[in-house]
Amino acid sequence: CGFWGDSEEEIAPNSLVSFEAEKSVDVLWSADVGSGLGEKYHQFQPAIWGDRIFANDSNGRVQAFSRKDGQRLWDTELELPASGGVGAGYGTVALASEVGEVIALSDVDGAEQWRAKVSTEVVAAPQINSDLVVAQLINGRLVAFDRVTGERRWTYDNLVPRLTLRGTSSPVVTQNVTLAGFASGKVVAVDNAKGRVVWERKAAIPQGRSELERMVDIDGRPLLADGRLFVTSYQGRLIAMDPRKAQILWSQNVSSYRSLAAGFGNVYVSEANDFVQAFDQSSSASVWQQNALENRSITSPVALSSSLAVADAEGYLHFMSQVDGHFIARYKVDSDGVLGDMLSFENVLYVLGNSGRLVALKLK
Amino acid sequence: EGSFEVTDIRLEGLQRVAPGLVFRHFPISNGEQVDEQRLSAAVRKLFAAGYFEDVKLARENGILILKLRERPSIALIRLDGNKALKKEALLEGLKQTGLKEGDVFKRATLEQIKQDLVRIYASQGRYGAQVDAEVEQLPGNRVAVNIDIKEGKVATIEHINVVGNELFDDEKLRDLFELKLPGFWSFYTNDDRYAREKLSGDLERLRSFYMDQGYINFSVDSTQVSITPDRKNVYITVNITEGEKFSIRSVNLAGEMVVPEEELQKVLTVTEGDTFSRKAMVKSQGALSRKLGDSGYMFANVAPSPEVHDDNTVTLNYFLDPGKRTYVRRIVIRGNTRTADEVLRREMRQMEAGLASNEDIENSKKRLERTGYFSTVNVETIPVPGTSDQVDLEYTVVEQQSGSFSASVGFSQGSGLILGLNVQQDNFLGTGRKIAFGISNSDTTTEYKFSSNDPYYTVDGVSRGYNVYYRERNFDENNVSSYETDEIGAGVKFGYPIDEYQRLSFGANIEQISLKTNNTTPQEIIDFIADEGNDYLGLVVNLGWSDNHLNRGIFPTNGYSQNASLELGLPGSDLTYYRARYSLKLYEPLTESERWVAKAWTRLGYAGDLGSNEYPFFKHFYAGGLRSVRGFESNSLGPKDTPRNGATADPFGGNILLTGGLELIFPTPFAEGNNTRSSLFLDAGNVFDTSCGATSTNCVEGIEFDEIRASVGFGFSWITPMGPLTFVLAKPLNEQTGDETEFFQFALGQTF
Amino acid sequence: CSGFPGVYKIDVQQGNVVTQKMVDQLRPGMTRSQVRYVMGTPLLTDTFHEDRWDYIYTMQEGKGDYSRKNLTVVFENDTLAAIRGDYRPDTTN
Amino acid sequence: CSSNDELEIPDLPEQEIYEDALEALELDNYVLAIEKLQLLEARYPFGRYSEQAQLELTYAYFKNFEPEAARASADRFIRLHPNHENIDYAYYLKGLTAFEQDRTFFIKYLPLDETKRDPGAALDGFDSFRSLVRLYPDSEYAPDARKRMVHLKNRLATYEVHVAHYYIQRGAYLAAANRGRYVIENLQKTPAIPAALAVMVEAYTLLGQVELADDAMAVLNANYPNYVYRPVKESEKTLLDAATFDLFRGAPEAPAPVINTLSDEEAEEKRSWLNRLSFGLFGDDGEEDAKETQDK
Repeated sequence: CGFWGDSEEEIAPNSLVSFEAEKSVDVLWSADVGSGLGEKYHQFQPAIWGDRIFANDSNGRVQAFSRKDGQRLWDTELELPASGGVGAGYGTVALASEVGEVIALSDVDGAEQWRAKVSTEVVAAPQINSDLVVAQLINGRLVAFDRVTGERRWTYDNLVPRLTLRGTSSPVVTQNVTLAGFASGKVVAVDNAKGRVVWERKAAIPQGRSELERMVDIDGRPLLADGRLFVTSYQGRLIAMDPRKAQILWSQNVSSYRSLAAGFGNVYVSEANDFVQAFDQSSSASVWQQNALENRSITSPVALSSSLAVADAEGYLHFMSQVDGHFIARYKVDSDGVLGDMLSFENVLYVLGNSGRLVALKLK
Repeated sequence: EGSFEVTDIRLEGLQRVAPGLVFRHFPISNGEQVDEQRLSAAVRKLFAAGYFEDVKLARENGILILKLRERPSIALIRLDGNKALKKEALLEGLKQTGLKEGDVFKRATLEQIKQDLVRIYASQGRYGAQVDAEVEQLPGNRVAVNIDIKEGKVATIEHINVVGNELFDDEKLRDLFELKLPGFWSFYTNDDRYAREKLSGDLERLRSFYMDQGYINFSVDSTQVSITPDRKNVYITVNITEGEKFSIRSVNLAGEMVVPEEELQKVLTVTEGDTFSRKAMVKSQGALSRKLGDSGYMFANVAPSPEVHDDNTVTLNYFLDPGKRTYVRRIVIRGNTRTADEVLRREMRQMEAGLASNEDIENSKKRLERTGYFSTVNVETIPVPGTSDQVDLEYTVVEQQSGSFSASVGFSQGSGLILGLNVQQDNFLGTGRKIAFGISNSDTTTEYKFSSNDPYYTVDGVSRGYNVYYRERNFDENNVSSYETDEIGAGVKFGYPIDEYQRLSFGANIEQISLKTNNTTPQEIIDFIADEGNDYLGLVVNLGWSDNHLNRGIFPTNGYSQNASLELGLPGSDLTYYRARYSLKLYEPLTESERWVAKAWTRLGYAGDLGSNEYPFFKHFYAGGLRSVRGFESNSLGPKDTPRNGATADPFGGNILLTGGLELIFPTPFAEGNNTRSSLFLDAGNVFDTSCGATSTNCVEGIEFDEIRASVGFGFSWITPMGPLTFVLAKPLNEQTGDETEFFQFALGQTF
Repeated sequence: CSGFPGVYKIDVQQGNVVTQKMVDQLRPGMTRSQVRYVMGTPLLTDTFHEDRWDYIYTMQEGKGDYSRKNLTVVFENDTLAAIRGDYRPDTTN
Repeated sequence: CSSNDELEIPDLPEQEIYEDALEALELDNYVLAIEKLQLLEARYPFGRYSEQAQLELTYAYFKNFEPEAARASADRFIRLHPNHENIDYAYYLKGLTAFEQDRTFFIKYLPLDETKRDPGAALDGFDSFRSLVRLYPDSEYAPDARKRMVHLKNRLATYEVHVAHYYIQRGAYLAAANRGRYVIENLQKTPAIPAALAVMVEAYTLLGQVELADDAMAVLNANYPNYVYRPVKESEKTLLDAATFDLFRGAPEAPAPVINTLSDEEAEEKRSWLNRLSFGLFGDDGEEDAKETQDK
């Protein structure tokens, strides 16, 4: 064992599997989004609204690009430690900082509209609907601001355990209800008018003795698909619910801290041990499982036309067939690796890599 | 079957468990009437003891047969893959949960082993550890448990984020934390490893940081600790509200004033208008309860309750509940296996069967430390059970070598056989008496000396001491003007305290000195002998005053000590003279822990004749050397004599001594305990002569400040079983031609 | 001359401090624990005199003067029977 | 760097390990004996020899100057085998360890008067010996235990009297009386009893408690008729005494008798000629310099 700290044997990531590519990747454009994501495990995700895509780096620099050709439209330097990604919608782009501030910019020219204080750090991207900007704080609090004036409308508090998994799930803000998953393993629906609880469900029950064994964070973003609400939790379960009657339809024992994707009637999960698994949305049966990416710390899955894409810590994009999960393409997109969730919109995949490069690509 | 009488019990199937053990858990013995119900209860009890996998019962009319199948016991626990945590540590951890080699093996223990080990690793910050274990059969119904461990990486702290701080930036607040971001030293200090206790300690430090600067309403709203999925990095977020800065509107005392209020007010260090500080508030609270303790209220309770007003000011109320007057029943002294009890008890200011007083108890501890016989002294107040107003005191001491012992036998062509035995014991045989005797014989000196001092000739601390010596010295060798003396003398000395810190002393010596010269004896001495002859008998009186406020006998870190003395050659003696000396040592601690201390010292001397004869040169002051201006050879500074017959000029000393210095004492690296001392020093000084002999050539009358020599350097002193060992590395600053300097100086026997 | 002139001697205090207020609270028939509650635990309880507690107070000042006060409390079958010594309970109030 | 492929300790039968241990004990090779006995305890915790092995282990620790380990192993034996036939030996060993713990090599050969110093760990020895004597009065170790208890008790009693004498000299007479009372009430049947009574008499007299003093004197005379009571308090030394080396002071009437612990009851010793000459430094200073007779 070396003198400079004990060299425990790292749990090595699986090596890349060779396969016969069926599709190839066509990069439409790429742009530089400032000085990258830093090493503070930032899960920055770009946001799309209309034909624009917005992204930020870890020093608070927010930029807007045209979705078509990646041309930079505006660039605002906020000079503050950004801790979460950017949310966009209805003319507003919202960003949160490490020192407990939520900043709203106009999505036209990036000018600052308002700025509001919150009680602690925000690491998830604020979500926006026509009249609210909703931010989820790391201490289990939801805060809703008036989208235009920034005035605080309501807050909801959910008690979270002392030790949680790093990262917070972004809430799903519909027109009149906000659905949010918390580090306590609970899913909550809150009405957008007053912030009162509509319903609350336990997605996972903590087990074991130590604080580590009892973590049941919901860190991935809940997924609304075909009238069902899918929620995953770490060391917990994947559950499917009826969002109106708050009834749990089915559940599968799967541990994941990633967001979900859906397609071909399946719901796709990136598990904690980096397996990728597909479950039938209605019957909950496990359709297929892809284990070749074990220990490569993969990102949330994203459906792209007929394929399912995940990226990993070494910066490889892996495309799998949504039918049976076999590999159909692979492409190295960012040598610093990818951590944040990716976006797919109109058959174009947008990836913001840790080096700060935003890439738009298609499969042919 | 009803009940039957058991005539004998037979055990079958025993391999390793001792029969005695079976009978202890099987509550049936020969000659007892037993029935079905009692038998099954007994079997259940034996089974519950856990030594047997299966217990069957059979009966041959009176004889009871126990068919036993022993559970395997764990012969060996093999661990593999443990690098960071050694096998012993892990086995010890398992033992805590009752699992060790030789125990009985149960299926559940396997699962328990895995969980215990994972928890042990988690407590070391290795949250990613994975453990699996399986069982291997061994002959003789024993099993070995093989455990395979993947330790994974230690979770380091990636990010400490303080939210809500406007007045101080994150950087400043993070410095307060013991938990640190991975820094250069982190691999060594492990300060970047997350531990919940450390975090609560850090929050406490953060709270006192603000509360000590006036922010009474400061609060830590919430903290979040989160860990990355790969369990390698920990993120800590602390959310605070700073609140406003408060100042003190007024301070008042309430409750039973058993001590006059003005006296209590004097002790307070918080005053109106100060910025509020919790530390100051607590300090004054301590001062108040100590003051009450000084007048017998040892169990007094002082409760501070700050009253916050909305004009950013605070009224500080102290509620005093003195409780009952307390008395000391017994004073127990522990640890003095060599020093007699009386030697410690006589230093005590607190009496048994009397009112308890904090001040006296604390002062007694200081006086014990001041004796220098003990390396550490601790005192504990123990309430006497069954009473609410009596305590016992327990003083625990750790004895240390006080004094020195050196013996040397050698031979050098210069001075022939060298024999030296010098013993100086401050606590001779633990009687508290100081004994010193020395026998040394070389051709430059032959000396027999004996001195003793009993610090407690009377119970109040009047000391009485004697000394007697016979000395023949030839000063040729050791760089002083060369002449020879034969001296013989004896004397007595008394000292007595005039208050807690000051002592007066007076003594009388009868001295007979005769001088011999040789061809290199300098002119001054020849002239002196011409005027005064070379044989002197005299009665010399020594008057002294000492004022000692040091906090420790050896290696003090606080306080000062000064003493002045006057030596008089009384009229009627052959040589009449006076020799006055003054010395001062001042220690000022720089840190609360008193490990960094600034020291200033000075040693002054002035001497002269009393009319009828010249001041005796052999009573001159000298300077230079370990206890004077370091970096210069001992006694080498000051005027030189006028050599004869081509000899070189030697230092002649002078009747004015002017030395002093400054020191910075710092904690010795890599050494705990208080038996070492290192310091950086600046020394300065010299000796001068008010009157030079008519024929002297290199002697200048009066003090010349540009003659003052100075040096800087590093000194180290260590209390060894043989006595204090001191060495010094010194660099003279303004040496002049003819100065004899020494870069390295060493001595056994004195500390500085 | 008394020892050494001008020698600093420490004060030597022995025994319980007794105040008139305490003595006034004493009533005959009190139990031992009641007396102890009022007067405090006695420092002088002689082995051969089970039924007697002495609240003696002496102070030998370093400067020379010496003062001594004593209150003897006598019990009969464990209840306060008599008080002797330098204090008189003023039970008028 | 920790090579944890330790050599696999061969699986020796119980009998062999125990014999090796006994052999090591014979050769006074206590380190080896300890190793073997520990191995035996780990491998065969409930074996035939396990109880006896634990006793031998305690003995080996004691001989190997490991007082803590010896005490712990003796305690474990007493807890595990309450009705073992030579459990008295365990108590005895525990007492011996504590008794010897403080008498380091260096101190044994210094003319230090034990009764004036901290008894230290010897006190813990006292409790073990007492339980040995109480539980197993006819054990073969009881006589020696009793003797050591007496020695310890006498030493404690003499220590108390020394302290009382100091407090008389210091003028803290109530403290001296209470120290005397402590001996009477807690350390009965020791040779220091008369001296303790004498101290109480003197202290009560100096406290002006004439009645208490007379009663104490009555008890003293009744129980120790030929004990000559002499006050300890020396008159204050004066400047004159100091200057003339005490020669003209007239020896203070012979100080209260020396308490000899194990020797006869009331030996008396004047300040020896050598002591006076060496100004109280060498030889017997006549104060209660109890001789400590050779330990049988």
